[in-house]
Amino acid sequence: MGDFNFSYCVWIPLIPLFSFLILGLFGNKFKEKLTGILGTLALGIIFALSLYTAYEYFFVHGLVNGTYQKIIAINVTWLQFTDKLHINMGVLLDPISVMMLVVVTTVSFMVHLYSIGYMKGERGVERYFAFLSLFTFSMLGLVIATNIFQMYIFWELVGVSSYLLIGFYYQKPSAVAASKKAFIVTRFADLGFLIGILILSFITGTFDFITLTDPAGEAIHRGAEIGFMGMSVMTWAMLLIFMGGAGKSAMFPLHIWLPDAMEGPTPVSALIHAATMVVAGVYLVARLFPIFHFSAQPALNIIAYVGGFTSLFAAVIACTQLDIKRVLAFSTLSQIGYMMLALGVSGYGSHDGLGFMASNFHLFTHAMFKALLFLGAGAIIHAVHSNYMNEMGGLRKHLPITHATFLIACLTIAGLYPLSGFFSKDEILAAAFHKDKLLFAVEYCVAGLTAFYMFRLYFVVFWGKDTQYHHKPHEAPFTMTIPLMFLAIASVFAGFIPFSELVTSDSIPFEGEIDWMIAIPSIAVGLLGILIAMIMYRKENNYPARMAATLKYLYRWSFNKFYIDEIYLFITKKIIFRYIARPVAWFDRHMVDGTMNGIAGMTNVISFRIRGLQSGQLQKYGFVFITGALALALVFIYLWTK
Amino acid sequence: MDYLTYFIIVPLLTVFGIVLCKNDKQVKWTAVIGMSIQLILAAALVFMYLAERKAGNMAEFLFYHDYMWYPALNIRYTIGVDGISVAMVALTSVIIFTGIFASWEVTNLHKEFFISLILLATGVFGFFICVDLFTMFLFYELAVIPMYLLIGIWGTGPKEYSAMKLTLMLMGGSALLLVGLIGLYFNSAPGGGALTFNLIEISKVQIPMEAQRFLFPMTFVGFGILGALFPLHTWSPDGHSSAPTAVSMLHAGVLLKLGRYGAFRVAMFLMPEAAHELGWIFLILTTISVVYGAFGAIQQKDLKYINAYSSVSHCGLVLFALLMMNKTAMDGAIMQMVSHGIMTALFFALIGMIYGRTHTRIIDEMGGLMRVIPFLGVAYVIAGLASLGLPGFSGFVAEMTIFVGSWQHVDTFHRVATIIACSSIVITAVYILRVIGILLLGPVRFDWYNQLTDARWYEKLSVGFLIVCIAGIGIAPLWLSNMIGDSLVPVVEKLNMISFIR
Amino acid sequence: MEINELMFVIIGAVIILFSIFTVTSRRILRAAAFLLFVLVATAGLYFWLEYQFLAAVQITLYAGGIVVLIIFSILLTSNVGEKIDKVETKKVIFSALAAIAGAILCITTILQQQFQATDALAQEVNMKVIGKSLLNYGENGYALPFEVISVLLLAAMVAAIVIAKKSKTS
Amino acid sequence: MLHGIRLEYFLILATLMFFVGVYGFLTRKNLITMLMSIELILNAVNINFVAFNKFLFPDKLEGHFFALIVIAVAAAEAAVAIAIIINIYRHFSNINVENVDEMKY
Repeated sequence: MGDFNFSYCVWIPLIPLFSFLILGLFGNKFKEKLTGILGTLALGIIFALSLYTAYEYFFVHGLVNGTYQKIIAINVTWLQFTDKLHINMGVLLDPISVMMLVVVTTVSFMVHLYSIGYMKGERGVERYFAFLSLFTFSMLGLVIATNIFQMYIFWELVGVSSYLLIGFYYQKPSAVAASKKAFIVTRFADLGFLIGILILSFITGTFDFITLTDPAGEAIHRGAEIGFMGMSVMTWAMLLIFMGGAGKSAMFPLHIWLPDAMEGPTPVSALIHAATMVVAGVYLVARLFPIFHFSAQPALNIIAYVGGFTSLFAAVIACTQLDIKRVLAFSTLSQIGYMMLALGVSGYGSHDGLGFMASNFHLFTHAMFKALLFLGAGAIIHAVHSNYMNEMGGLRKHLPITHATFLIACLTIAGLYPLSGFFSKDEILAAAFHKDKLLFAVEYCVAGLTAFYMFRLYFVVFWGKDTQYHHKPHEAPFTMTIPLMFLAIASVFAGFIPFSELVTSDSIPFEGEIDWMIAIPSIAVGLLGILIAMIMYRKENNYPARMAATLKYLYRWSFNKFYIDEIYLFITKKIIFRYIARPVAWFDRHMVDGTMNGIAGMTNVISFRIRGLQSGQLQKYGFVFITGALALALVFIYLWTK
Repeated sequence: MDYLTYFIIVPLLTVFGIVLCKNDKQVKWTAVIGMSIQLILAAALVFMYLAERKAGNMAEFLFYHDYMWYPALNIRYTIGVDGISVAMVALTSVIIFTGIFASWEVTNLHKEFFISLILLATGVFGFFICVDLFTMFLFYELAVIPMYLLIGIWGTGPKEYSAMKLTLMLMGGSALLLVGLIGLYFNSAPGGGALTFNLIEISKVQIPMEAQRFLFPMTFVGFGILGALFPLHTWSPDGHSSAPTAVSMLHAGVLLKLGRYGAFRVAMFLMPEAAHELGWIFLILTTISVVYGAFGAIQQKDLKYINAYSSVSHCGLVLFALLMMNKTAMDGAIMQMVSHGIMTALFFALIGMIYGRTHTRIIDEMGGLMRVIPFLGVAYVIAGLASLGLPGFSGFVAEMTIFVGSWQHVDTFHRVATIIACSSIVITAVYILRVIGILLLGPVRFDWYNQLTDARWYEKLSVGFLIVCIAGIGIAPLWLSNMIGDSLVPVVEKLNMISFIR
Repeated sequence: MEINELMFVIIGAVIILFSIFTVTSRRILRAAAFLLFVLVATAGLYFWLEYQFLAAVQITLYAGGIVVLIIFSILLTSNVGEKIDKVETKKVIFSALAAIAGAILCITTILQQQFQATDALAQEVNMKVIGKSLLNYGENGYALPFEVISVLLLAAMVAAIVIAKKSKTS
Repeated sequence: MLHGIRLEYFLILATLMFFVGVYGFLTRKNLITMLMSIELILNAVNINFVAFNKFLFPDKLEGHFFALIVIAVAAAEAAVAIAIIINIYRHFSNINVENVDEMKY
């Protein structure tokens, strides 16, 4: 490690925090424009700082003896639990955290910039920017966490910022419901996370990431021999932790909150629900990857299958949705499934760790192109004031820049050479191929489906029928188009970043290459998807209707998202609310409190009964007195003599 | 005059000052001045305490003074504080200070109201600084009795019923408690010698096991009733919902803690063997109350009921952690007391302010308040988030310390209990968000809401101060944790010494 | 049997008999007369015990004062010729049982007790001794009870007047 | 042994008188006859005092004076009782004890 001092990195999360405090406390006194500029300025600064850090880390100081060092730039004790267990607050720099720093600040900066135009004239812009800053702060804190508890803390904070931002239009009941749902579902997952942390910390005696993930250290191997219900305790702990990650990353079956979360403003969806927060689960698994690999292999397999299933499941649903943001949401699910799968199939060490690298690579490229897609969708919604693609069509003439960038994003996600999506997806497929052929096959299908639904969206919105709009759609202002263009450029060229030389499972760079035997069929599948979409949706025709009629049940189930929401509703509303909470409330009021009132009532009744003795009749009193006195005399003189 | 006695003298002088006042304004300002002095005293106490500890004074109780006041029974006015009582005193002074502002709009009998309120606070302060069990009990009663008047006279709804219920149940607790304390007194000198009520001296003797089996449940349940121990908590929802704002604040914020503090300081500290032997029964009860309170809160319609049940849940966690009997969990328990005290006071203050505007506390009859009273709305959201354990607020710190501490027990029983208790964080989120969703968010429900005014300066002061306290602890918890933790060392040593012997 | 013993037996018999008559007679004025006999017989007992002063007080205060008071009040409140209603049998039985049981208990106790008579010389009880004792506050002095009882009597007098007085409103 | 009459005889006499009085107190409805029963009881007690004094402590006068004071108290009591009875009579037009139950519960 060089003698370079990275401690300035502490300002990367702190600047957005100050921005949050200033905007949150005094924002309503500022002019609307000023709030946006302030927020964006703060983000600009940390964007630059992050890039600088990345440069210093990856190219100047990070690589020592062929290994990227884990650098703890700053670390202070925040709370002491026991002698060994304490929460620290600090900054940990290693390849994945630096990469995430770049991702988060880039997307966040773009979204801030974009929001100045998008949110113009809305009520509560200062609140919006304050929340965005809060989110950025929390996400950065999560990324640079030095220990698992710090991560949990910021994990919760990103959850709450997501809640606040989804519920930004708080007068809209659907937004309120969606925000609530998002928070509670992720909270439920976090319960697993928390218990996982408890188990893990108890076994290993530390929260610290570096100690935990050191493959040569002893912490990682503890607990592997203690079994519990067929799996080692460590596996259970890691599974529970993954449950937290699955909640945040919306893996099946905890994915239900993400489509609803699209009720938030579109830039928020781009930032939180596409590029950054939802990949926190992936980041978590990547962060703890050595433990998963060395002591919890079954958990890793489960992750792979959950990821694979989610990617397929979400891709199927995405093919039928009409709300463009929901299509993108399911697409996000599908892509995160990819990343999870990649981690699940990955091994440890240079080439074996291909999946690990591919996952992070895909995380990076996905952040760029998915943010681009969402921001593009935002520009479309901004122009036509609707979320539904059946109310759109022929927009390519009205929104040229949006059209161009959107097309680039679609091509990228479809995985066409030489766009960035191709490279990362190819690595994932290669990793899956070596590990599990079934998953590999699934991913091929998903690749085709992805291309299909993305181009379905593209053709319906930008081509298709020529819709008559109430007022002519106009291109977005430059604050919105600049981020679009920037991200489009990033999407195109991000693939050429030599990721295998930067982010690897054991921090030792290796030479990555493209396996054309896998890549060419995948491109072909992608092209096939695009072709089908083009046939079906380029011009208005009856193919889609016929398709839907042919695949009647599949279509209906897919359109209704396989009724998962309904199942959840049934469980929460019917079972928990009706059969637990209400009986508890009743029990408390009537049984427990009834007992108390009953005791009081009984006292009352008894006193009512025995008051008859107080008849007021002097002679009765006299009689009782005399007999009582006699009885006492008898007792104390004759019976009770010691 | 020793420093701690000021905590009793200042409120009494304030009461005296209020008696002399001529109009409402004077009454309020006298109360404000008195309680501000109290707050400053408490802050100074914290600093003095920390300085003293830093200087290496390792006595169990600092600022210790001892005066005889009833020689025949060796009852003494013995005062002293350790880290735990300092935290409690600070908590009380914060809440009574903000409580004064929260009751700015009391409509009738100002003088009597503030006199009762401050008398109540006097009792609480006295309780926390006392080391002599009898004097402690005296102050305990002083804290309970004005409650009856405060709820019965200035309350809302079925106030006579609630006040009577509350007082009777607490008196029932007192009866058990008195038996327990006297039992301790008569067992305080097993080897002969002078009987004593002094906590420190009793803690040094070994109370016979047969006596402990009898006295531990007495004292624990006696204090537990005041601490809303399931299933003896039902006075709390009724009492809270009828009580005026400041009383709810003090009650949930401090009086519940008083019960927990007593259960800890008297029952567990003095009778560790019985705590080990009988702890599991109470652990089951508290585990139930944690989850049960949370589920109970989901279905309630009245804001105060929701909060009362939430208190049952959160306070259940305090006893739960205390019964875990290790340093980390107990540390968390005390922090949870402080945290929940401030948080729930904030809640009740806000509920009082909202009630003052909408004249209802039934959530179904309100909606969209965020738009019309943003300050209170935001404050309510913050209180809610703090309550569901968001990092950055005090609740998180306390809960996590409790969970980590509880997890240090290896056996299945404690593990299962901990997991059940953990699950309350999800249920808490459900009811908190439900309330926020119905109450604050959504479209403005009635047109006349638009005429509502947002918080006035005194309301802002009260609410803002509490929020600053919550966030302060939540962001920088280490000093509090250490202050409490140091004082827990002798307790934990005593508890664990027993477990080694057995 | 000596004359003295005979006297005691006669007086005792009178007391018991007339006591019973007092509590059972259904004519109230007659009951009062029987009470008078009992009280006078008691005075006789005091004479027999050579407490002449006490006997005199008994006759003047009890027989002369209280009984007259009682008779006056009977005349004021009752129809003299009329008989009192018969008492319910249940009440009679229970009361009699209680009384008899009590009497048996007490008498058994008395008989079991060994009383130790002293040989101390009997003090002469004449007016001089009584007067000195009543006003003496030293040993064998009863000045305090005397004062107390006088205050009590005063209070009772005032109370009797206040209670029996017709209130203005009625 | 006063002329062969023992203390016990006095005590038994007083006991019988006492319980006759008690019987009267419990059975009589008329307040005045109840008052008379009470006089019997007091008298029985007086006899006890005097007898104890005479037989056990002939050199002292405690019992004697106590009896004296009891007589005075009885007089005072009778005066007040009769005042009350007259008041009751004004109120109910009779002096039946069963009417006087205002003090119940």
